[in-house]
Amino acid sequence: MGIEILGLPMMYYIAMVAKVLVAFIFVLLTVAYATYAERKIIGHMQVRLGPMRTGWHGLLQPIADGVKLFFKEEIVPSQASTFAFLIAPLIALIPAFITFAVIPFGGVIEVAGYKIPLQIASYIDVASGKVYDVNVGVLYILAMSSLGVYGIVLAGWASNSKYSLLGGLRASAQMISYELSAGLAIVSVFMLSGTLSLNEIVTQQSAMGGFGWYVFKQPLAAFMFFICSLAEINRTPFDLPEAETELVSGFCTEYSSMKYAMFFMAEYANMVTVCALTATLFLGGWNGPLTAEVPLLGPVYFVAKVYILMFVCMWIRATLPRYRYDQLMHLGWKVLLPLSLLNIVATGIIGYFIN
Amino acid sequence: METLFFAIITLVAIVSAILVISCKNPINSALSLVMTFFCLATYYVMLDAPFMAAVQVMVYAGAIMVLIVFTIMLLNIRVDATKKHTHKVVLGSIIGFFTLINTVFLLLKGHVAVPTGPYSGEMIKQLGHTELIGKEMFTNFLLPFEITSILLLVAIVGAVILAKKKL
Amino acid sequence: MNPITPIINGLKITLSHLFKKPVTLQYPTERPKVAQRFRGLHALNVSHNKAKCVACYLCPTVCPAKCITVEAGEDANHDKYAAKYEIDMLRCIFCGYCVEACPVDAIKMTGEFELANYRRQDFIYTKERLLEKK
Amino acid sequence: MVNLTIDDKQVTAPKNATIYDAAKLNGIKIPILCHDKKLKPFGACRMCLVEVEQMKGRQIPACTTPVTDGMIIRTSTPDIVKARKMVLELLLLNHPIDCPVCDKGGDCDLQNLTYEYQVNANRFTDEKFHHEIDYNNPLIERDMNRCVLCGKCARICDEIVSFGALTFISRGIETKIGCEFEDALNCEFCGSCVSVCPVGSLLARPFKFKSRFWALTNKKSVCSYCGTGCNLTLGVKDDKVLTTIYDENQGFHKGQLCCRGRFGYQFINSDKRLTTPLVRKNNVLTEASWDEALDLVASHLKGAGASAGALATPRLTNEELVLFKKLMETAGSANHDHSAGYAHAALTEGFARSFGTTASPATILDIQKSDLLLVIKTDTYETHPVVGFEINMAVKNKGVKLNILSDKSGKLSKLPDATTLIHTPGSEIAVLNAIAKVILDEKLADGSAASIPGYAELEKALAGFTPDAVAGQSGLKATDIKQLASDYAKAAKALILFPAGNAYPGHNADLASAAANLAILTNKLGKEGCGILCMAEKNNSQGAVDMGFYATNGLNASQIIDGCANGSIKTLFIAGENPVVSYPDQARIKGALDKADFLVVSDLFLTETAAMADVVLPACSFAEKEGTFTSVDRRVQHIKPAIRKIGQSRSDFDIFGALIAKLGGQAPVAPSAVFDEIAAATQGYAGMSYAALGEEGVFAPVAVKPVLVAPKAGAVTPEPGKLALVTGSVLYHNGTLSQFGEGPMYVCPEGYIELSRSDAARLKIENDDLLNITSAIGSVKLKARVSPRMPEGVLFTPYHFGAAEINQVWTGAPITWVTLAK
Amino acid sequence: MSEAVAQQIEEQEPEVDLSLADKVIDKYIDLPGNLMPVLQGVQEEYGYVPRKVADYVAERLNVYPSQIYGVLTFYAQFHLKPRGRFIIRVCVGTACHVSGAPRIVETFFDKLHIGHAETTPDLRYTFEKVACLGACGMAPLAMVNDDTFGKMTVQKVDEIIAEYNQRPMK
Amino acid sequence: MENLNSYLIVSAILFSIGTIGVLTRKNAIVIFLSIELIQNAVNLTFVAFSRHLGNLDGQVFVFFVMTVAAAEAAVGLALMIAFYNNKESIDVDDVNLMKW
Repeated sequence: MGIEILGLPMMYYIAMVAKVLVAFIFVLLTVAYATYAERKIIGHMQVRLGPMRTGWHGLLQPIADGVKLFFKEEIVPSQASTFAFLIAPLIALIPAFITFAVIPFGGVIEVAGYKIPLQIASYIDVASGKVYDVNVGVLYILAMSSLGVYGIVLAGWASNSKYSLLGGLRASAQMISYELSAGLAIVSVFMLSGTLSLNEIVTQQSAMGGFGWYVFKQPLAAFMFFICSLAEINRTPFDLPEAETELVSGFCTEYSSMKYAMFFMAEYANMVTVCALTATLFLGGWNGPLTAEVPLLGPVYFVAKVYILMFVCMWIRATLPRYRYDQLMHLGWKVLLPLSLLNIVATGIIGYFIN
Repeated sequence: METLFFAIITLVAIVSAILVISCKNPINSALSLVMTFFCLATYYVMLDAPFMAAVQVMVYAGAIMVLIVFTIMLLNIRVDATKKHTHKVVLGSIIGFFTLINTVFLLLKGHVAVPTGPYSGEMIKQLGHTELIGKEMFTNFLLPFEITSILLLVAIVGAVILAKKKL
Repeated sequence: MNPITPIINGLKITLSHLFKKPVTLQYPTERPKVAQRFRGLHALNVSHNKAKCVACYLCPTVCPAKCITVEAGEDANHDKYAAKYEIDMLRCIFCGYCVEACPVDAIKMTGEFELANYRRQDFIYTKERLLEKK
Repeated sequence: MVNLTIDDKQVTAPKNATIYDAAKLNGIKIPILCHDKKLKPFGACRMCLVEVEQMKGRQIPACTTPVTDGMIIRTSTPDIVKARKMVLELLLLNHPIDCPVCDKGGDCDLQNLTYEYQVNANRFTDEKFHHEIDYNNPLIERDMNRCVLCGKCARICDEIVSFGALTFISRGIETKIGCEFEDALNCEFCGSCVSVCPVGSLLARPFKFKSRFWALTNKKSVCSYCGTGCNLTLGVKDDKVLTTIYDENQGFHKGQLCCRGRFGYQFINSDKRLTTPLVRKNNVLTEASWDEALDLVASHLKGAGASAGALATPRLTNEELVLFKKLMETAGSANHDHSAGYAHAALTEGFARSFGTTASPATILDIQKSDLLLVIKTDTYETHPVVGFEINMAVKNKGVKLNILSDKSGKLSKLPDATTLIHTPGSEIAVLNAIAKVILDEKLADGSAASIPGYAELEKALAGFTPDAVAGQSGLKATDIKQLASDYAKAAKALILFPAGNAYPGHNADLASAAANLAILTNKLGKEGCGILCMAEKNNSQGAVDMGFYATNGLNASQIIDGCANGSIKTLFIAGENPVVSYPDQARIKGALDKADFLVVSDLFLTETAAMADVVLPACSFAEKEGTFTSVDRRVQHIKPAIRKIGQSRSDFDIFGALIAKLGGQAPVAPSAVFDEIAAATQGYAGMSYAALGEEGVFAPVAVKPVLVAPKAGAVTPEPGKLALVTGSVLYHNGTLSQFGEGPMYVCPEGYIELSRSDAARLKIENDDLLNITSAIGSVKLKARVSPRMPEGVLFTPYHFGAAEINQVWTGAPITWVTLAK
Repeated sequence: MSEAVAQQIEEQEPEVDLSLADKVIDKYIDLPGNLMPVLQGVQEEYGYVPRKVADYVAERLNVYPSQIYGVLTFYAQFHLKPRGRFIIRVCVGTACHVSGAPRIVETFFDKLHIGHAETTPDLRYTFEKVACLGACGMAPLAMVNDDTFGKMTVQKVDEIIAEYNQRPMK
Repeated sequence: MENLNSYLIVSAILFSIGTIGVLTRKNAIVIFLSIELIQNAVNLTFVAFSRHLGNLDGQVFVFFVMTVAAAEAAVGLALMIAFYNNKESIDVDDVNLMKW
């Protein structure tokens, strides 16, 4: 098996690096063009055109935006806590990316005789042909996404501006509230799957010719998880932390140039992650027809599902107005939380009778 | 390889722990503590307890510390650089150091039992950590588990009563 | 009340809009066709090579933004004419009351809507600038 | 009182009221175009039609029908409204609908009624008028195309102004209002016709196209020209006084004004107003800051003692005059005076001697209540035109007898049944003495005067003034004098009026005493319609006297000028006066001012005097300041600022206050505080305050202690071959201020010399010939004006004009003997 | 009135002799309500009321000149312009109109070169159209001073003018 | 898997640092943080022993500790907010109302 390093073949490292790169570039590009797509889609939904000038139908708009943000002056408010102010965008950005480590985006492909599972944090036991991954994958994702709030809270506090602070406070309260419901919503999935390993969950959904999706078994959980995820990543209609009509720009009021770009990227990367997670948990991940015959179809299905979900996000943004803060809390604590608990109970009872 | 990794984590953990108690700004203290929690989570992974690691990050870093940071921001506490109590620092340090020596001595000199339980690292990997913990919790420790839920309820009620200005 | 149906209806509407033809104009290249009754920049009507305005002061009186300044003068025939007629476009709210109030049909509003300028004083349209271009 | 019912409302009205009056009194509005409070009912417009039940529901005009007891009147039945609409339609038949260009738009009775009755269309058609518009004069524009023939202009010109410039001509369908032989309007331009015109036929040209009526803010004020104390409503827009507005309810004169009051307001916003202090540097007046100028003035005033002098114009407010006095006291000087030192002599010396008080024991309101008026000098009309209107109305409406004693005839002489006695110039006192003599000799009075002190001395002093002797000297007939004496003595109520001012050096203490003697002898004092009214020239002349702003312990104006000339007065502070033009003997004044070490002038304009000053301080006009004015009959009136101060100018009050502070004194905060001091210290002002003055002002009562004083009648010795030049005031002007009012300057732009037809024929002089007038002290060139009113051998010239300074030949004597050459 | 004629009359305003007016005024000066007789007397003396005389009357009688003008324009009997020696009046009433008065009027205009209410430059004729003269039986009717000419024809116009051209001016 | 002792020593060090923090700082929040640090040190010991002994009891106990920590955070922070509302400070020296 060629050269081995620390008991693992060279190919393992090459594949690992390649997977990281592919995933990272995929997320980055998706983020970039999600901004463009969002503007276009919302534009057309409002019977407008959206960006049209930069490149053909504005295709170069994300690049122009990036270049613009890159060359903008770095501004640090004189009264801000400099260190926290500088570190906050990074804290927001990093969890958004590292969650991707455990999401399987395809089956096992064979490159140069070496079997590679298309999931970053995983390896394949050649002997048993079993793919091992982080067996608490979902918990890992929940843990990481709960860290994203630090970036926003810190940004809000460090800016030393009342709008920012209010944005930060709202963000933390909102994320804690909805994380709970999101977590409880997917408990029902675990109850069905009996595992926390994402790879395992995806595999379990491959039944029925690739259509044994949990969304059919747990539609309420899927629905609630998606809503809670939107709230957790501050997407409309839950974008209170940056409600421009009340808080100027919320926690990123004082941010500009690259630091602002990082928040921007974090927001869209989070969206990608959430959509990927929803796809994995409820829409069968990379499963689909003919994946067994053509393994490369897996990533294609996966990407397609993620993009459809992202479209739904944008669609919702184009449709719904922002919630009021009390409505948000009401929804989180008095509707979603009881519903998710009820869902668990129901799943348990039904599961008990079926088994 | 693993020793090196352990050393690095230990260094980070200790440095950030020291930062927790030495930073003037409570926010920085809190952030350092989050760092320490990460290191501990890493230890848990190394101790074949990935579920504990995930819960450590979720509960401690993701919930409790967010709450604390929230409170710090809400109270808008100024950096307390006004009064210095050197004698207190010295006294505290001496006590702390003495505790350290004492504990280390006791730990190292104490009798350590040989492994008695059924769970080895391989077995945990095989069965899944989460499952094992869950089984343990909902069988042998069911009563304490239920009691903790009452504790949490009491805590919630208490917090609400305390935080409300007028009842 | 069912909270879901309105949301779904909303989603339906936005989705249907997605496939409509956008109404946006690519402005500097595509010029909008200004409606007949559009209220843009004012113009003073001319008749017999003379502004029709008789400086009756009704437009400054009716103007809610107080942006019209008129000073009447007496010409060689002892007739009243507007020696000074200024509209401050920075204050104008384009309500069109001046046109409505004018008893001699001396002022109208054109379709001219590109009123940006670089200096404040350029927004003050004097009589010469307001006279109907022929 | 009569009880009647109007529109189902029980009302009462005075017995001689018309239905219109009764309705108005009780707050019921009847539309009308041809009615004015001051004019007699006319019934021209037919808008005021009402139904009277007793008259079988016929429609009768409310303005001419007197009320009777139990009348039941309806003012707005559908029939009446229909009739009024018809009237309006007929009026609008010929009326050009040119409201957008008509200046009356917004204030037009016809427009308002058309709007009120919603006459949107006309059932009739007819051609509009094509009368030529009269643009010939600069003040009043006559556009007879707009006329509704209400006749108010013609009536006011006849009934009140007594000029009769306008009348109905070409009766019938072609009737219009016009002047004789369709001439251009050429009258005294009081603008009364403009003020009452209900449509835009008569318009004030100075205000033409300036603003719309609704854009003006009305500010009540008091006229700052003559001493009549007319109330004024200023039309203000954008801090500019654009016009005066007629208000028929304002003041004793019911809004009636003269030419200068109505058209002379332009000086307030004149371009020529001073806006910054000027200080003489290198012999050139250069702009300076207030601090610099005031420091300079203060440094000269500090410790100046008796070497400082002050001259003030009686146009300043009472508060300013008191403060000026205080300033001079702080500087250590008692040298303060106004108006050449003699213009107020009739009050301060004559009345002080005869009545023991320095005020006239009669008011303007007495004119209408009297039976006989004895007007000394017809200039009464010209100096105080609104008093002239009162006389006109008294004579025409009340049948008051009018006797005039003057050296020339004037407009008052033309009044019906006016008796005019023309005496030779300078013999007024002799004639008055002769009248007194007749009264004494013929025992025309009840003899109660015998107990009054000075009776015996007077009897003795009058010995030489037999009517026959005086007749020869004054050019009158003895019988006329006797007739006048008996008329005056026998009238139940009689009032004597005479003007005083800078231009009337002959109207001195002795004239006042001589006139006072008549009133005292016949006991015509202290009763309604009786007394003597000395009408001082400027708007606050009486106030200046009341405030004691004349020489008491120190030097008077003449002596101050002399003091400048001989070097004893080093610092001279002139506030508003223009001695170079208005004081007699210009050469002397100029020489004296040149010699003064330091001359400070505070004035509105760079007058001839200000041009000689070392420091010129820009002061404020009456429209910019607060204070009180006292009119000739001691009516104290309050003025408030109508506009903001022009440029950097400050009120004299502020200037004096700042100087007092710089000299280390205690400067008062506000005029109201000073007025409280005045009220406490001045006889007759007790109990007054700004609040108590209200809009119409308050009369300060005059307490009289009569004493008979023998007046000296200065003998006038005619110089052979020379003509007698008398000076005076012309109708359109007042002092030198009106030179800056455009209205008066349009009508009377320059000085002139008026001479009789016979003199003109003899010297072959025609109108507008440039004449060289030479007196003992100098000569001046003036245009000739041949007039029927002048007696032979007498010349008249007004003194107001800086461009033709009559004081180059005028010495200050009552009569200046001059020669004329072409 | 044509421009030329108007100007001629303007120039013709002669130097009036005020002593004639004085005579009239002196006669009535002490009477109340004397304005009408004075004006009538003046008209008698001068044939019309010249402006200078009107002004002089105003001064003497102490009334406003405008008032005098009002009176003068009110009564048709007063004339403000010089009048011709012979006043030709042609009736244009209904009866005369239908009998051809308009043609008669035209003919007079042509022959005399003047219009309605105008006077020839030599002050011989003044022409006036009048309403009914009260002799409709003789329509169309013309009058010259006090002489009446009934059943007028165009030829008769020539005859009348020829006849009155012969008459002396005084 | 390092040997048990290294974990115990790390745990001891963290525990001591926590103790020093509790003793020396006056800011109630920082004291609270130090207590959390002490708890975590103990947790680490639990997990290490649990692993060493092949028994999951220790880990379950860590679970309970976390629960207690959460409850403690809720009540403790509420106390601090209540105190801050009264005194505008969270300095423990200012908590002296009952001090005689």
